[in-house]
Amino acid sequence: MLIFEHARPGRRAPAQAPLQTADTAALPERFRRRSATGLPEVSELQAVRHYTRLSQKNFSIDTHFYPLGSCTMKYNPRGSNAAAMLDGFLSLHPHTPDAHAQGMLACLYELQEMLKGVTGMRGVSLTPMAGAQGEFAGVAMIRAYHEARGDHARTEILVPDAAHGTNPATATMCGYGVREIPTDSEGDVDMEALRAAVDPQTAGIMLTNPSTLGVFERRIHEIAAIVHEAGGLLYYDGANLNAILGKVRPGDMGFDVIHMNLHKTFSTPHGGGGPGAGAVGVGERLLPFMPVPVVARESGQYRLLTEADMPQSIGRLSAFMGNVGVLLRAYAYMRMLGHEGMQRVAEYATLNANYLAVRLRDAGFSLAYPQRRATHEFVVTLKREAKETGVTAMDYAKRLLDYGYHAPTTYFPLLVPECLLIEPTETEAREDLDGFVESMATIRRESMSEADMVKGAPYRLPNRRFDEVRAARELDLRWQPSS
Amino acid sequence: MLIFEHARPGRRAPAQAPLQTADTAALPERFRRRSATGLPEVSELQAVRHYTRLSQKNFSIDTHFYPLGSCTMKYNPRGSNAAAMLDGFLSLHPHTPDAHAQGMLACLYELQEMLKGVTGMRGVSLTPMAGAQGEFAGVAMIRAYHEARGDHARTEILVPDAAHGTNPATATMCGYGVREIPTDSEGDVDMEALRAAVDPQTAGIMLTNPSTLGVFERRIHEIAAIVHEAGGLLYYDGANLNAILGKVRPGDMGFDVIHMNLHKTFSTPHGGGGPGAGAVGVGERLLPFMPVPVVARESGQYRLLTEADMPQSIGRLSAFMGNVGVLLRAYAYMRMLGHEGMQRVAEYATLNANYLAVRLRDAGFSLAYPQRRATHEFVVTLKREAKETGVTAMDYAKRLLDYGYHAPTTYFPLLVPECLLIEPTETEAREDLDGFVESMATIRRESMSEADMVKGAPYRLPNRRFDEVRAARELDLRWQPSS
Amino acid sequence: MPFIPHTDADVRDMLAAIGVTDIEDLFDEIPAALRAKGLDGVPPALSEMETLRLMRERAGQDRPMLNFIGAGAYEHHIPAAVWEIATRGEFYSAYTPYQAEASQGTLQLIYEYQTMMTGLTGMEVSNASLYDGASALAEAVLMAVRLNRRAKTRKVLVPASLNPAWRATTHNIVHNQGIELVDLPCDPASGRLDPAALSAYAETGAATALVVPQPNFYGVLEEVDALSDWAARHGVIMIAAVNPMTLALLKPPGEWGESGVDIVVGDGQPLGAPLSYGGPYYGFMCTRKQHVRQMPGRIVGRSVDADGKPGFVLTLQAREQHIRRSKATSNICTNQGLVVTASTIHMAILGPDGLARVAGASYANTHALAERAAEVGARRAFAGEYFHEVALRLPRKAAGVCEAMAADGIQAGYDLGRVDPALSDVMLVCATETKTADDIDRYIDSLKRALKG
Amino acid sequence: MPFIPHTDADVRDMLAAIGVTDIEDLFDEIPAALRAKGLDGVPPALSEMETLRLMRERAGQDRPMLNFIGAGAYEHHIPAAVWEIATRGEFYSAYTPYQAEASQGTLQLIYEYQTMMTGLTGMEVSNASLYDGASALAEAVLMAVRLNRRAKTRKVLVPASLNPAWRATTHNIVHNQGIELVDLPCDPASGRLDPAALSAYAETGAATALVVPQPNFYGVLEEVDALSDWAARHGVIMIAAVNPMTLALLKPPGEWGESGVDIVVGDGQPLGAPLSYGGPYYGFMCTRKQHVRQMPGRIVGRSVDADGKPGFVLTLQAREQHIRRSKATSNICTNQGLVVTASTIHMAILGPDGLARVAGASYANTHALAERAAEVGARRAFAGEYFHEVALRLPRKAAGVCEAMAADGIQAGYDLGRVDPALSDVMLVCATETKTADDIDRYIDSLKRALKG
Repeated sequence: MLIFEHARPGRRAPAQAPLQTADTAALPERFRRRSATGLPEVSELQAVRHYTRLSQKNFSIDTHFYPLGSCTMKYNPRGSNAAAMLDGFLSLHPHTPDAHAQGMLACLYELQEMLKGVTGMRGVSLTPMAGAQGEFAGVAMIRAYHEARGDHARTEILVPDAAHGTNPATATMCGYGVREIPTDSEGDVDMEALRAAVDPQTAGIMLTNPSTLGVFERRIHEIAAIVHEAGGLLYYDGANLNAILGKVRPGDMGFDVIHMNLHKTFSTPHGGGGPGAGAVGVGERLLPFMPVPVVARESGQYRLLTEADMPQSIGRLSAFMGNVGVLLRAYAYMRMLGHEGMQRVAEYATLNANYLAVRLRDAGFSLAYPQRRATHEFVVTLKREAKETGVTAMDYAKRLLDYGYHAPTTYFPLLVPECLLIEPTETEAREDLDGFVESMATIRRESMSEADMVKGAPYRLPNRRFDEVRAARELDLRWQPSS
Repeated sequence: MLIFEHARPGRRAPAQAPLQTADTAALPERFRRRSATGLPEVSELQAVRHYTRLSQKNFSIDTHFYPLGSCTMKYNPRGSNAAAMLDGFLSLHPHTPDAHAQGMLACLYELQEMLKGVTGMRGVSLTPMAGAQGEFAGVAMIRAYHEARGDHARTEILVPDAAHGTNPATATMCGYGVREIPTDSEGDVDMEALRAAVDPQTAGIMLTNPSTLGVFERRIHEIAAIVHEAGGLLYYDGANLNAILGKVRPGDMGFDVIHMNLHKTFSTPHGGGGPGAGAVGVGERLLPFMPVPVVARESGQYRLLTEADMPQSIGRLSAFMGNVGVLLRAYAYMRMLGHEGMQRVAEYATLNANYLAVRLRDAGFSLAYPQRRATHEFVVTLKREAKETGVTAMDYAKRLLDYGYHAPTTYFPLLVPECLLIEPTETEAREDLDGFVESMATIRRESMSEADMVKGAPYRLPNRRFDEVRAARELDLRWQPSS
Repeated sequence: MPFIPHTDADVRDMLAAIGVTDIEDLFDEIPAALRAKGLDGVPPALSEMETLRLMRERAGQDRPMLNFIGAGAYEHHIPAAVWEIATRGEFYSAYTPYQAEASQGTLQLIYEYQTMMTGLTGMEVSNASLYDGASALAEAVLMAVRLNRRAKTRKVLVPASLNPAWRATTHNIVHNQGIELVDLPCDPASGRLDPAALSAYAETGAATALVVPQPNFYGVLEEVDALSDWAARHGVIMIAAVNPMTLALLKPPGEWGESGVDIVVGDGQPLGAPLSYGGPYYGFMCTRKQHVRQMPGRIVGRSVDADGKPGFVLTLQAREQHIRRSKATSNICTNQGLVVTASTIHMAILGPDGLARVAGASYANTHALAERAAEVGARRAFAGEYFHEVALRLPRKAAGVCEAMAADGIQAGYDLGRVDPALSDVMLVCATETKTADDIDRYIDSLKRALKG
Repeated sequence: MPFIPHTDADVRDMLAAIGVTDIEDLFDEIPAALRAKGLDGVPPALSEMETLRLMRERAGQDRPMLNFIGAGAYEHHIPAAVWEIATRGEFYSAYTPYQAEASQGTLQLIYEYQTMMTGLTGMEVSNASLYDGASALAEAVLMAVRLNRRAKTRKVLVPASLNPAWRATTHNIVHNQGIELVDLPCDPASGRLDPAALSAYAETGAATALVVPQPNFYGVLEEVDALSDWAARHGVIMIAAVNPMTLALLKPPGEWGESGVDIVVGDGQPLGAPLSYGGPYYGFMCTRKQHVRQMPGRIVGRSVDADGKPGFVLTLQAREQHIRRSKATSNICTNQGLVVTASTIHMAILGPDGLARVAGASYANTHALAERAAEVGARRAFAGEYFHEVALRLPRKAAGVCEAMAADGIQAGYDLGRVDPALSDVMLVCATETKTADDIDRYIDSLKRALKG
């Protein structure tokens, strides 16, 4: 039932609005609303009950193992939430003069410093509001850098074919053309192809390392050299930073700019699709170009740097400071992890991924890159299973839901057929990994004897499988009283 | 799965305890624990996931209509919770000197005053921690009153047979004998029997009005006169105060003492079985005997009255002030309702109950007292249905769960066979009452064609019906590693 | 109309269905003379916004202080997850789990709670909680009277080192049933129960029960093994009143002496309940399996359903007031469900090691504070071993010191003069794991000034 | 190891299963030269207790003020239920609802959100949200360029009365694609867009789009009907940038002029997001049904499952980056899910009447304040009708007045001199429903003193 179906004309939640109706008679007629807003008229209890019950229909980290590759679905500490929800933070207006926002600015400044420490970059700006905006900021800085040097010939960004879709989309948004670089059979960048692609038009390359194939790009230094020599810059997509936290720093690998998904590596909540935070880090060359505001510390006082302080900045990317509440959660998380904890993240994420990969392999599944170490995630290909039984990666994904596991990422990376990208994260216990393997093996057995049953999954959820093609064809995007 | 089954030796939630182990070597051997505590060794995520999932197995007001007679399961405003959970309240130590607890004491003092206003009593003490403790306080005050007057002959408390079990149990705890007074055919106290029972041994009478039969005792003034003339006092069990809030005040009916279930009438949460709060109100005669602490206001300052201030007090009933967090929630609720809102509680609770009673009657069910107005609740008897189909009140209750309704109270009051005591409360919408009637009618139909199916209910919950007799016979009251 | 969903149309239709014209008609059985004239003292409604603003002002009205008071309520860290989960609607707004099939969340949690409490105390069974520690002790005394049919009189021995509020509460609840609390003196040197005081009750049947607090109100550790053995030897029901947090390190009552105690009670507050000016906390009670049918309060048991699937139900309800009425073990119905919910989550998150660290840090901090305090002239009042509270004897009235230190934003301790004039120069101080070395420095600095002043 | 559940035994067994002896072996593909030497700048771990204490100190470090600043972020009451439900684990810790069957909670909620936003704006379709209002405007501009193939140049007209931070953000995001923002002057008397400025772009194809804020940055109401009709007449895509709270009383963009606007964007913050120093908020975007395939961001649709049972899915994903890569409508993947969750609950609880009362009270409070301010010498800077923000011209620099009033614990307003030196004596003031008559008195008293000073 939709919230609108609980509504009745004249029903209200009177405790939640001013008790008196104000006099607005002076508002001229031509500005006035005449039509209904269509908001539902329900009681407070009805709203509470409706949304409480709705929430129960979700899988979430707090209720299920969620091995969604490339998404780093690890435990979101409740302490981080409590810290960010303190009244003094929530009630702070974004235009509060710096002098009256020192407590907040101290947290943000220290967050910048910690992110510099873990990435090996020279400067950090916290303002991008999501990974994709961080990417945008990164490529926009690359462009600003070339333009500041009068180097207007560079029109192209190189992107490996295994990359997240955001990478080419970002390059386009920054006005660049995109050239794809193929991947070799071991999952690394094809060096010959790279060499052939690099030329004076190359503005830069966008790389994830470890790549979306779940392997570490071993020749990263060589790649850096090739691109740098051609005058291009290296962009690091931090989506997979969890895999190397404390082990390798993008700055040390030769990257010029990096974005970090704080909602992945630093465990701020995914919230059903956001808000994220996509802080960017830069090396020496790009320092002047960082998006504002940036927090500075000057003689013990904190202040926000703006365009006036950083005339070469690519400017602001939001009305204020970005997703501050998310930044506070990341700050709290990093303080709780601390120096040692931060190093253990990659260790245990990698241990879990390699263990799970080996166990699945032993259960008869094919790893996409069996000769490689898994990083924090790995790719299983069900090509053989699909051929033999007709049960596809999507069918496995749906049937896993019946067994109480959120599905891994399906059909990504694009270049591996019938694949599942699996990322267990460091916060899951071994026995939960074992349970997942068992369910995968069960589905495999089911596929042999009753493939149709598996293809009809899920069965134990509020809904059976949806027809997404039909959804896109017969668009129903809002409730209407007649519908 | 039990939390203990997620445990592994050495697993921890390290962020939640001191990071360093302290030196306790000086603690002598003979005081030291040698055995394990048996607490589970789980990660923070495991605990969060386990208890989040457990919570989803509960029915609650926030998820279901909960027409549990005599329990007043109305909406618990989230604003009351937010108010009571403010840091400044939560961190206040109970031994804080009065001068440093003025904000808290102001709330409690005003709560006392408001409760005096709605009950018509002269004094209020907030300290009893539940309805039953409020009852205890009330009867103990009656006893203290008689004893203070040197009247030691009174050994008996009168209790109608329809009363809550706490009433006779309380009388016993206060050292009194109990004499039951029968109910007449219209649900009122049998006046002849009352007159016959009253004598010089009568310490007092405990009454609920409206009674647990869901009807208002019309001759309450007469009853008061009879008991008072005999030198006894009148105790008002406030369990059903929701029915008359703003309409009749116990003080005006002639009661000498009253307890209020703040978790019913003033909508503090039931919390899966508590904490409640059972504030007591008293008339002139019992003022000196109230349990301490009581909040007083003296020249603009608040302070706690203790035994030193009230030498005739029955004393304290808990280590501190009682369930303060519950009191704060009741205070917030009363402020949000205000003068007008408080009057509407009984009106709409009564409207809902009478509407639901009439609709059920029209659907063919028998009301226990069809000739009477329902108050905030009413009794349906399924005696006829049980005889015809073998489907009992308990079967209806269990089958209702399948339809998403919490069961009404079953087999209480004891004197009505196969009964359901139904209390919809004022916060439920009409269509939810209609839905309940529909489900009752459906079960009735099911009973005729497939009685065994109904007797096997529920089917749609985490568990089928339990064998409670066996549970009491083969006691399993804690998990043990071997079990 | 706050929290009332009725529209005008609803009301009209509902009244028509009932067959009356006005809601007032529904009250026509109430004699007119009784009808309320109005509700004095209830102010006009506030919106939630106004209410929260008012409550924020009230909550912020008094200066927050660095708290070193214990004396029955203890400041501990509570993981943020604890109350976030406990206040989920499904726990917060559920009733007592009488309908087991619709209440497995609460029931399983209580079963886990019972398991944890028996583990901590070393006992065999636990109930689902009582109101608070003080009233739990009263219930334990009533239970002891039921258990000890051999006793000739209803005398219960309570040491002077018992929390005086607990003693008073117990007396207030039990005295109407002819039960007498007999005070046993405390050895003024050690701060412990004077064993000599027991000899008067050595005759079998002379006393019904003995209550032993551990640690006692002065923070001192009683010689529980000897006391327990004495009680067992003389047919006296042994009741332990303990702080459950300390049981992570201290010997559990189930292991005191040769055979353990009969009943353990205590206040669960240190295990996840905020100070909250005294409540809600919860009382716990554990006992031997053989005594379970005399134990008051709700109990959850594991059972199976019609399909043989395991699950949980309220059990042994035949002891309770709603079944046995005037013959029930107690008039209690409610337990402190929500606080127990929080506490169970708290214990699960802390685990054995976490709780041991909390206990250890509290022990170490209080000892560090006591040693530093001695250097500035506030020496221990009692020689007995202490755990995480310590009584400090001051060169001036404790009341004055507390007041002086309050001006520095410090709640210095509990003035024992409030309960015993002979101890008006003694202050009971507690430094839990929440206190840092800096906090203790601040305390000592302030104390030094206060002692000079 | 915070948040890592592995026991020593787990690690041992897992390493054995993998066939290595040490976790470090798992990193053997990383060239040794690259291995991090350490993590400078990351301090040692704190416990949650220490972290929360630190954060409480930080949150309490700056004096809380009575806030009269708006300028793009507005203080409103948020019902307590809103964030209590939004932070339930099932919403808080869920991912984007790609697996529809396991995400019906979030999906249905977004569908309800889309319905509410189309209702408020009077438009046909809504996406599932964008980052914030400013970046949503940038996306609207990009979308307008995709929609308006007739335009000869990529010129987008933006009035000087647009929030300057939104203008800057939009420029920063779109300029690399050769899109030019053309500034239209504001009539200094009325504070509204000067209609004369449009005439230069009347030729078809001269401008791609026109952005109209309502209310504008100065709180003034634009003549939206005329502007909308002008755009429709000249083949210019009309983009409305609105405060959604005000739409409870103001004419929705879908009804501006003859045919409504093409795209509506705004910041959802006033509908349930706390100020939180600027975020997270969310941007919303609504458009005509015919434009839906050019709209960026996630969209939820209603569909049926294999049993014909209705439910909800992400739809039209072919527009998005994970499918179309470099040809996507935007690089955006995330929406502001959690804030949208809160906002949807917020709107449901307030309902049409509640939101109208909030808007009405905000309107009335700001008007009351402006009238009182005029009496003490701070008169309106612009003659145009205003809603719940007002620009006051002061007899001295706004910066100084703000500073003086801050000493009284009042954030007096936004100093417009920060964005336009010509307005350095103008302060933008906002009094929402959160302000009482007493608050306004306090404001006026302080203002009076500040103006004398």
